[in-house]
This record gives sequence, C-alpha cells and structure tokens, in this order.
Amino acid sequence: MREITYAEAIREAMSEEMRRDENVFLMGEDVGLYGGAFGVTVGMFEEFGEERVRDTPISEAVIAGAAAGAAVTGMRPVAEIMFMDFTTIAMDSLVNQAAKMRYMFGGKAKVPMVLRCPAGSGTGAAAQHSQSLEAWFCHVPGLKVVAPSTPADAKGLLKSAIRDDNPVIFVEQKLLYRKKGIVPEEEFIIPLGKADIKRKGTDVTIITYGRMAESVLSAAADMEQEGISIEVIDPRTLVPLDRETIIESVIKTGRAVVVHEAVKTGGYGGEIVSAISESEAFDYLDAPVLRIAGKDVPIPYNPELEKAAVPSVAEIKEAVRKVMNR
Amino acid sequence: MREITYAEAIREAMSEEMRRDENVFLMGEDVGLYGGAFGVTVGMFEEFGEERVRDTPISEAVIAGAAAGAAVTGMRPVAEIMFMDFTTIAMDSLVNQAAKMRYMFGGKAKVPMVLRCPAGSGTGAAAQHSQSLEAWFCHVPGLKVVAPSTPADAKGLLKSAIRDDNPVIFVEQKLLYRKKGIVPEEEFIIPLGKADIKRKGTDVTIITYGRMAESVLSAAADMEQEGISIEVIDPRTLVPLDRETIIESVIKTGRAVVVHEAVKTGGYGGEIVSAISESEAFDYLDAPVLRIAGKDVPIPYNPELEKAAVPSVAEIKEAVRKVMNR
Amino acid sequence: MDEKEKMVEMYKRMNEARSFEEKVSFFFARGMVHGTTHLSVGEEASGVASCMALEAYDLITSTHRGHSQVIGKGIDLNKMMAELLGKATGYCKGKGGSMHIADIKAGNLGANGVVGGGHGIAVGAALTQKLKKTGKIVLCFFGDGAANEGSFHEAVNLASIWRLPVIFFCENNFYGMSMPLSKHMNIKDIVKRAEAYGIPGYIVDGNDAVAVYRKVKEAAEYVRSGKGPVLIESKTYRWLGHSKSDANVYRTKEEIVEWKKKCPLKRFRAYLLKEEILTEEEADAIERKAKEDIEKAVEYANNSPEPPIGTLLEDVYA
Amino acid sequence: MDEKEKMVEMYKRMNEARSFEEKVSFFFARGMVHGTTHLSVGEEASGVASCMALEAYDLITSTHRGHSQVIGKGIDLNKMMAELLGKATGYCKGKGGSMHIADIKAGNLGANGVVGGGHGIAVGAALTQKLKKTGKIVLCFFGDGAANEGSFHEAVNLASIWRLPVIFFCENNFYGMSMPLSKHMNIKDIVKRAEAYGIPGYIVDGNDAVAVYRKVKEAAEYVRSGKGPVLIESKTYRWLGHSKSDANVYRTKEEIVEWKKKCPLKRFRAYLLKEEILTEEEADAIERKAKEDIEKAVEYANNSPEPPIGTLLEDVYA
Ligand SMILES: Cc1ncc(C[n+]2csc(CCOP(=O)(O)OP(=O)(O)O)c2C)c(N)n1
Ligand SMILES: Cc1ncc(C[n+]2csc(CCOP(=O)(O)OP(=O)(O)O)c2C)c(N)n1
Ligand SMILES: [Mg+2]
Ligand SMILES: [Mg+2]
Repeated sequence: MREITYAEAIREAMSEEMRRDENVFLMGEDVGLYGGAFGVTVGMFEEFGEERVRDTPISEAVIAGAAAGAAVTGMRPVAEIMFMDFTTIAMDSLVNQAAKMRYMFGGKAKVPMVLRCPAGSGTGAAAQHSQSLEAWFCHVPGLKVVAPSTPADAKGLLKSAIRDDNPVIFVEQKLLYRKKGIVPEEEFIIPLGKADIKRKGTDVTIITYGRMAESVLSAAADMEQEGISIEVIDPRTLVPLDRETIIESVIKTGRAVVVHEAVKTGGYGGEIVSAISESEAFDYLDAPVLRIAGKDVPIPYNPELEKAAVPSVAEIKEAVRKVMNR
Repeated sequence: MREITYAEAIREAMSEEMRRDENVFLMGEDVGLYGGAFGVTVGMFEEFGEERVRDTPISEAVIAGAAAGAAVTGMRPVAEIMFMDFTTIAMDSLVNQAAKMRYMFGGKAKVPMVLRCPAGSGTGAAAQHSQSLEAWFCHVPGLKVVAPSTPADAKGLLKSAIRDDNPVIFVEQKLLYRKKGIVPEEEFIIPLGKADIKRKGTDVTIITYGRMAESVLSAAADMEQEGISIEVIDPRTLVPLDRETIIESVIKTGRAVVVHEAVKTGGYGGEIVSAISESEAFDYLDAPVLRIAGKDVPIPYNPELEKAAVPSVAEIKEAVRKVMNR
Repeated sequence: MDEKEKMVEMYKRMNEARSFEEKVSFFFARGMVHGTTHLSVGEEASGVASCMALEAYDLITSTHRGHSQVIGKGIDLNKMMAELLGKATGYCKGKGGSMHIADIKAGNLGANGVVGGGHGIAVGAALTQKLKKTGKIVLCFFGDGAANEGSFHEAVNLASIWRLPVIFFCENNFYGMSMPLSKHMNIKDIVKRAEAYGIPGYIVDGNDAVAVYRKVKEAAEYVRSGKGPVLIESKTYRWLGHSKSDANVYRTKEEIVEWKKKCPLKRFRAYLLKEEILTEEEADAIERKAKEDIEKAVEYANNSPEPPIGTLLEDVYA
Repeated sequence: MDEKEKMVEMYKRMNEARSFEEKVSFFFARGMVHGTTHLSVGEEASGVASCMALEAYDLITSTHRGHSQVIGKGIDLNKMMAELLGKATGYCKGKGGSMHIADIKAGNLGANGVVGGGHGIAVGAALTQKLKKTGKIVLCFFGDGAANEGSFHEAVNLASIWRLPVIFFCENNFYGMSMPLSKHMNIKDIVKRAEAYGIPGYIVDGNDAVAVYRKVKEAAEYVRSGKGPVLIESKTYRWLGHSKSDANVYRTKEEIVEWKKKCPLKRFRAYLLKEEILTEEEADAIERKAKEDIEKAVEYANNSPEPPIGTLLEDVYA
C-alpha cells in the first residue's frame, strides 16, 4: 500500500474531482502558481489552468461570498481561506448566505461548495494564525463540518464534501499536512457523517478528531501496557455527527473522554458530552464524561507556551486514569 | 418601586455611565437622531450630542474595529451592531483584534469596550435577523459575554460591562425591549460573573438566560401546582460563568435542565451540561442533564413556524417531567 | 417583445409594484402581517426598468427593498403575495418573507436581509456565467448605504480583475436608514467609486424609467461582451419610512413632497402618452389591471394554507 | 531634534532595521527561530522615514511586515529581539512574536497578523485623539494587498466622514504574497482609491527616505489640522520572499535585481554625504554601530529567560 501525505491526499481528492466534474474549480489566495500557503495545491495550476485554479485578491468575504454565488448557480467551488482564523472575515458569506439560502428560499436552492481552511496551532504563528474554530460552524444549521485526521480520511471525505450539495466547512490540520499515511491508489470516497473507530478497546471510549487523534492513539498505545484498553472514535464529520457509533461504544465501555485542540469553553466537546449524556448511554456511565481541550487562551508565540496550550499525551492519560478510578 | 422597560434600563445604564465618565461614548448605525433601530438610544443624541452619540455608516467591521482602537487608546466605547446576525461582519475585529490584543501584547493593553447586539427571534424578521450567536463569543478567550433577562439585570450588568476593562459582548433580547420590570431608582451595579437564582426550588434545577428565563419561570410556576419545585438559575454572564451557583443547586436537586433559544447543536447548553458533569455534582445526578434549545434550523418567517423553532413552555415542562421520572 | 411592448410591460410592472406595496403597507399598518418590510414606493422606475433591460435569462440579486426589483424581473404575484403572508404556496413556502423573495430558476437569486449580502453572490453567479460561457449577465442591486460595506469593495474589485459580467446597480435613495448620503460618505456621487476599481460608472435619473432602461441596456451590452463589470448609480428616493417603524425624523416633509412630485409612474405615463405608445384609456386600464391583479394575489394568498409545522425541519440540507 | 539630527537618526534606524532583519533571516534559515516572519529588507525608507516624520507622541498601527516600521517609530532593540526569540523580556513577554510587536505606551498599537486588521484600530485610535483633543495623529500602515480587504474600505470611509486624524500609509511593494498588483487590482495607482472617499492622496517614491519623510510631514500637518485623513502610496519593493517559505516563483530574478539597485539605504547614504550631513566615516560608523547594536540585542535576547509556563494562563483578561 502506498503512503502519501495529508496534503497530497487533499490535492489528489481535488484533482480527481476536477477531472471528473468540470463544475469543480478552486479559488483562494495564492492557490495558483504559488501552490497555496502550505503547498497543498502545488501543480494544480499547471494541470488545470488559471480558469479553474483561481488566485484571488486578499478578500476573504468575497472569496466565500462568490463561492456561494457560484455554487447556487451550478458550479462546485472549492474555496480556500488561507488560515481558519480568517474565516472571521467571511462569516456573513458563510453563515448568513451560504448556510441559509436553501432554507430561506424554501428548499429551492442548493449551495454545493466546500470551504477549506487550515486550522490549529503548533507552527509558531501565534494568536491570529492558530485557532481551531470548528465549533462556530457546528452551531450553524445548513453547514456541514468535516475535520479529518489522516490522509485517507482527508481524501475520502473531501471527495464526498465536493460532491455534497451543501456548503461544507472542511477543516484541515496544518501540522498534519506533511504526515504520511496509507491511502489506497484506487478511487474511494468516505461518506460524510460516518465515524471511524481508530482503535478498538473495552475500558474507555475517547472521542477525538483532527490533530488530536494522533496524541490520543499514542496515549492509548501507552496505556495498553498499563492494562487499560481504550477505544478511539474519530467522528471525522462533526456535523452531521455519527451519534450512534459514539453511543454504542460508550454503552460498551461505560467511560468516555472527549479530546480536542480547540479551547475548552464553548468547544464542540460540550456537544459530544451532551449527546452522550442525553442518550441511553447515560445509564451505563460509570464516570463523568471528561473533556480534555485547549486551554482558554489565545495561542501564544513561545514554543513551550504554545505546546502547553494544547492537550498533551500526558493530560489525556491522566483523564483516562481519572475516569478509570471511579 | 418603579417599573421601567428593558430598553429603558439599558438606556439609563448608558446615560448614567456617560454622565459619570466622559470616556464613554456610543457608536453604531442609526443610534443618533433615529434613536436606534429598537428605540433604545432615543433621546441620548439630544442629551449628549453628536460627538458622543455617533451615527456610523453601514460598516460593521469598522464599527467593532474602531471601538477596539478607541478602547485600547483610552476611551470606553459602547458600540452597537444593529442585529446580532451582523456581528458576522465584525468577527475579525472582535475575535482577532479586540479579544486578543491584551494577550498577544503580553498583558500590556486593555480594551474596555462593550458591543451591544440585539439577538433572538420572534419578530418575524426571518433567518438573517433572528439568530442567537452567543455561543461563538463564549468560545473566544479574551471576550466576556453577558445576556440579561430582566430590566434590572440589563441595567446593572451593562454598567459593569462599561466599567470592565475587557471587551464585553452584551447580548440584548429584542423581544424583551418592551417588557417592564422593577428597577431601583438609586444607582446600582451587578457584577459580571454572578448568577442569579430567579426562583428557589428543590426538585430540579433549570439553568437558562435571556428571553427563555420568562418561559422557564412560567413553566416553574405551572409545575408548582403539580408539586414539582423548580429552582431557576440565570447565569446572566455566560463568560465568566458562575459555576459554583449552578453546581451547588444541582447538588441539592440532583436534576438539571438547560434551556436556551439558540439552536441546540453547538450551543452554550453543551458547555453548561459539561460543567455540571465535570463537577462534583455528577455524583448527585439522578437523571441526565437535558438541553432544551432552539431547533437546528435557520429561523423561518411564518409566525407559527418561527414559534415552533424556539423552546416552548410545554417543551420545558416535558423535559422537567422526563428528568423527574427517572 | 419589441421595444414598444417592453415599454408597456414595464409600465404594467411598475404599477404592479406600486399596487403591491400599497397593499402591503396597508396590511402592515393594520398589523395584519408579521415582521417588517421595506417598501420601494417612489423607486419603481429604478427597480423595474433596470430589470426590464436585461434578457429574461439574465440573473439578479435583490435587496431588502426588493419588491420593485423582483416584480421588474418578472414574478408570479400570487406566489409573491403568498410569501409575504407566510403561506405554503409562497416562493419560499413561507420561510422567507418579504426580505427573502427568491426564484432561483427564473434568475432571481434572492432578496437579502443583509445589507451588502448580495455583492459576493452576484460576483459568484457572474463567475458561473463566465466559466460556463452562458452569455448571461448578473445585475446586483444595492443601496447607497450598502456601498459602505466592505463586501462592496471586495466584490467590485474581484469582478473587475476577473472581468466578470455583472452590473453593480446602486439604488441611491440618499439615505441608509436614517443616515443621509451627505453624512455617510464624503463624495457626492457614488459612481466615483467605480474608478477605484478601474471600471466604468454611470449616473442615471432613477425616477426616469426610460433613462434607466436605456442605461442598463447599454451597460448590459458592454458587460455581456466580456469587458468586465459596470457600476450604475440610479438616483431616486423612497417616499415611505425605512421600514414599518420609522417616524421620518431625519428628513423634512418638504423634501418628501418635492420628491413625490417626481413620481416615476406619472412621469413614465406622460412619456408613454406623449410618444403615443399608450392612450389614456390603455394606461388607465393597465393601472386598473395592476390593482386587480394584486387583489387577486391577496385572495390567492389568503386562500392558501399555512405551512404545516412539520416543514419547520425541512429544507435545511439538500 | 532638528532636521539634520533627524536625518542622521533616520539613517541609523534604517540601518538597524536592515541589520535586524539580516539577523532574523539568518536565524530562520537555520531554523533557530520558531514560526515565520515577514522581512521588509528593501522597504526600510518607507517604514522608517514615514515614522520619523511623525512626532514621538503620535501613534502607528503596524503590519505583519513591520520590523522597519516599529524600528522607525523608535523601539528598544533588545526587547524587540527578545520578543522575536520568544523570551520573557520581549515586548509581549514572548507571547506575540514577530507578527505582534507592540508598545502601546510608546504609540505602537501593534503589528497585526491579519492583513487589514489594523485599519479599524487606527481609525478608532484616531477617534480617541479627536475626542480627547490630544493633537496626536495616527499613521496606519498597510500593504497593496491589504487595500483589497473590506476593512480598508470601511475604515477609510469612516475616517473621512468623521474627519479623523489618520494617515493611511500604503506600502505598495507590488505583491500581496504571490499576487502581483497588476492582477489583484485593475488600477495602476492605489492612490486612486483616495478619491472614492473624498480624501487627498499622494504617491511617493518609497525607496527615497527624504521624499517619504517630506511627504508624511506634509500629510501630518494636514491631518493634524483637523481636515481629515490622507492616503499615501509609497511604492517600494521587498527583496526577500514573502515569508520564510517562498520560492519566489511568481517574479523574475531580473526584477529583484533591478530593485536591489534602488537600495534605499545606499540612496539615502549618498544623499547624506552629498548634503554634507554625514562624512563617509560617520556613515560607516552608523552602519557599524547598527550591526553592533543588533549583536547586543541578540546577546540580550539569548541571555533572557524563557517565559515561565505559568504565564500561559495570564494576560487573557485585564
Ligand atoms: C449588514 C447589515 N447592517 C445593517 C442592517 C440594517 N439595515 C437594513 S436596511 C438598512 C439601510 C440600508 O441602506 P441602503 O443600502 O441605502 O438601502 P435602502 O434601505 O436605502 O434601500 C439598514 C441599516 C442590515 N440589514 N444589514
Ligand atoms: C486576512 C488575512 N488574509 C491572508 C493572510 C495571509 N497573508 C499574510 S501577508 C499576505 C500578503 C499581504 O500583502 P500586502 O498587504 O501587499 O503586504 P506585504 O506582505 O506585501 O507587505 C497574506 C495573503 C493574512 N495574514 N490575513
Ligand atoms: Mg438608501
Ligand atoms: Mg504587498
């Protein structure tokens, strides 16, 4: 099986979809000749030309707004906002326009667009270039939200997102771009809304996504030694959320921890905790569902501070021990 | 004791603070001669003049951005975004600038500004004029978030917000503007971060805020007849959240329901559920903490549909019965 | 339709717009409709004639003050009135209301409750036309107040560099809610802003239906030929308050009276008579018919069912 | 400081900026610093001379490419270098880094990682000066690319109608990251945009320190007198890549070479010698001193402690 990077997987997904469907095109800052700030679109300008790989001015509001307008009239734009932090400038286009057009117009519109945005800290770029804002979008009916943690997931889910008839916020992980993983050579898609059990276990369920999946898996591997068997569930799609898979697992294990990089307060972890607590799994809980998440601070520049702002493997293990010791 | 409306209470708070501190001023669309889209600032232009009650163009990004710039240089702006839905245009100014300046600059800046924004549905203004987006702001370290449910709370909290040295998102409730309540004549302030027990009870704790407080109180009064005693806690300030008061109550009652108007998925309810579940109250829980919240839809225009999108008194009662019957 | 037929049709639609809004205004004054609405009485030439200058297959993005615009584009008055009354038979099944009248299939990409919210959508729609080489163009309505939103700037710039087929059509009624143009921007003519993006700009008398029609026709030709966008500033005036709750404190009665004298309907009628396109009787008949059609629309709407509560959860996702 | 002393100081700061960035570039090339940085080598006249034309009490908002700007404003090089190395002694206690150098007390309201993020802040800061009648003005730095952000449009318009004391100073280096000006806007001179807001606009040769200094001085006078904002377009060029990872595929080597010939430091040195403000020896000494001071700053930074992990949770709220 071949291994490719997360960035390459994303590029493959876009390239395949663009070859398959002439309505698919890219737009964003420096996605053309430059190949994207993180090199994700390198070579695509050369293959597809400037009409289909469109460099935009630094104008995030209209990047998203024009994507919505193109989508509602028959195209399938894949727009990039260079850093998720700058979706702040595009919120009206995404939230009030793209997400709501279909509903406001009584179901008579569809807005098949994807907004790609690299998220997360760890690059030393400080407070305005490091945020994980997926929770905002999860709170907007009409949007779907995807946050893959592996190259294969990234590829399969992006292809689904591009084919989906709704606006999809596709959250990419900066720190994963260069990580390799096995990705099948033959074409495949992964449906939105289907969680993946990244590791089977029996004692504790950890629900996580994006960059944190790696830390969680590493904690799980370590704890196996201690005799604790952890099941790791990656919902992959945050909206729609695959509640069944999560609940089934928690019914089995009776214990759950939710881990994400985004700051804790108001994060999507609260939704997952609530989903569990509202379900039949509540009666099987032997311990409270804990959240391990980013500290409630803007991301600092200093590398040690920056690391400390994000859940560590040690913190994850500690949380597991806590729920085990109840 | 005198009664005044929620809108009048807000106006009094601003006027008193403006008389007290010449650094306080207002800015926003149509806040001057027009008196604000909801009449909140009526008469203030006449009293304070156009230098301190500043009409802006329709430019939400710079309304919030200029407020941040004025605040960091020594003023105490109270900026208004006419509908909370349009904070979407101001997110960069609020989230990447106002909220983060202090931290990014190593604690060497302060940004004492208030952003007032009328939220909520019920006015027949449909999907782009009816949202309750407080959860977004609660997820941004550096911001405080206040959401008063009565005229007295609105007045006391707004005065605190204006005196606070941090950016405060002050969520006003459109449907409450004309509701009257007792407000002391003498000056008073209500500290941020302090919940209010709106009704004492022993069987179930309901945590709610904003417009929903009324429905919850009415449900509580009804259920008293059925012999169910409900304690109603209004955190009033969502960030910082008064966890102690909530947890204490849930330890006492063993049952909790969270009610808000904002759509359920990704709402602040999840945070409150998690805060309870992570606390020592978990061991006292006799039932899962339920969330009763807005349906996961954009707000529709038709008045019956619009009403159905928001928690009803009946739904609240049903939830209470559910947690009682465990 | 030849030019003459167009003119007649235009007069008809302008009258429909006027009658529609008079009816809506009546409803609101009596609290018979939920919510709020923004009436374009006095601006019918601007909204209707601009759309009539487009081909039927062209597209528009409309605004919160969009009734004249969408009637100009050609609309089913029954479905429109039904939408205003929140009925299941409305364009948006009662979910949109006055601020969200849309008819995607017919090229009306929707009114917008967000000032400036249509700019990006129009640009994206124009991009579709360019990429698909449809030959269609997009007309983007916006107000003088909207020209101060950042979205205007970003959208016009993008349309300009990509040479997209879009007409930015500014209905300058001299006020953004209560704020007069003279206070919300430091220039006299909004069209000045066209230069900032390297595109042509034109001013037109927005109360002169024929002038609006001609100017948009000319602009449409330019835009359709692939030369890029155009900005048109149509100077006009709203007779009524900004929305249902507006005491008009920010302007004088005299000013309103002055503008009422420039009624676009009267003016166009005089033109049609003078050019002998219509006789007095024909013009009267059109006016009467418009009123009747609105009454019929009201009847249709009134007889239409409310949307079932179950539809609340439908239409969120495709 | 009289004018001559100013010129000498200006030369000193320009050299500090150059030496600072050469050092930073060296660090980054060797992976000795975390994160990314945006160097302004080649743009020193623009950043430094503009600030030198202000009074010391005036304010600025800086950008992601802000080293020359903040050194121009007058800064403690030790604290700046310490910030770049993420140390506790840095301006932001190691929390900000290259993109967030700020010194509020000294009137530097902060570099900004968001393109266009400083526009609103500058306008608000200028409003403070107007309301408090301080007599101070604000200079808002931004790039050619930033001029396409909606925030630019909203901010300049607001400053114009409120007649706020702010100079919008565009460092046009002809690229927004990889996108050439010729592709990201459809006008040759950004200054054209001033007209859209009814304010004066000037073009200045951004590689000519004296020209920049004079133009900003003149603008400052206008702005300080209460007449409202001014837009200045300073045409210059960045010699190095956009940020640390940039292969420069979007421009030619020849273009870079051409611009290097227009080195603002060399040019200013020649001027200073010609005007007999400095002798060769004095100029050499300044250059040497700048290099030394940067070395000292590096030493200071290297010897400074890392911020304690406990500080992570501090400074979120006042
Ligand atoms: C982004 C946004 N800000 C504010 C409002 C509230 N609002 C609705 S219409 C309006 C005035 C718009 O003025 P203009 O663009 O000139 O259009 P007009 O109403 O005059 O037709 C305002 C402020 C809004 N709907 N959207
Ligand atoms: C809102 C936003 N969009 C995109 C970026 C990424 N980015 C950083 S600098 C830059 C180019 C800025 O160009 P310009 O304004 O001309 O300044 P220059 O870098 O040329 O000095 C871009 C796209 C950003 N930091 N902020
Ligand atoms: Mg107007
Ligand atoms: Mg540039």
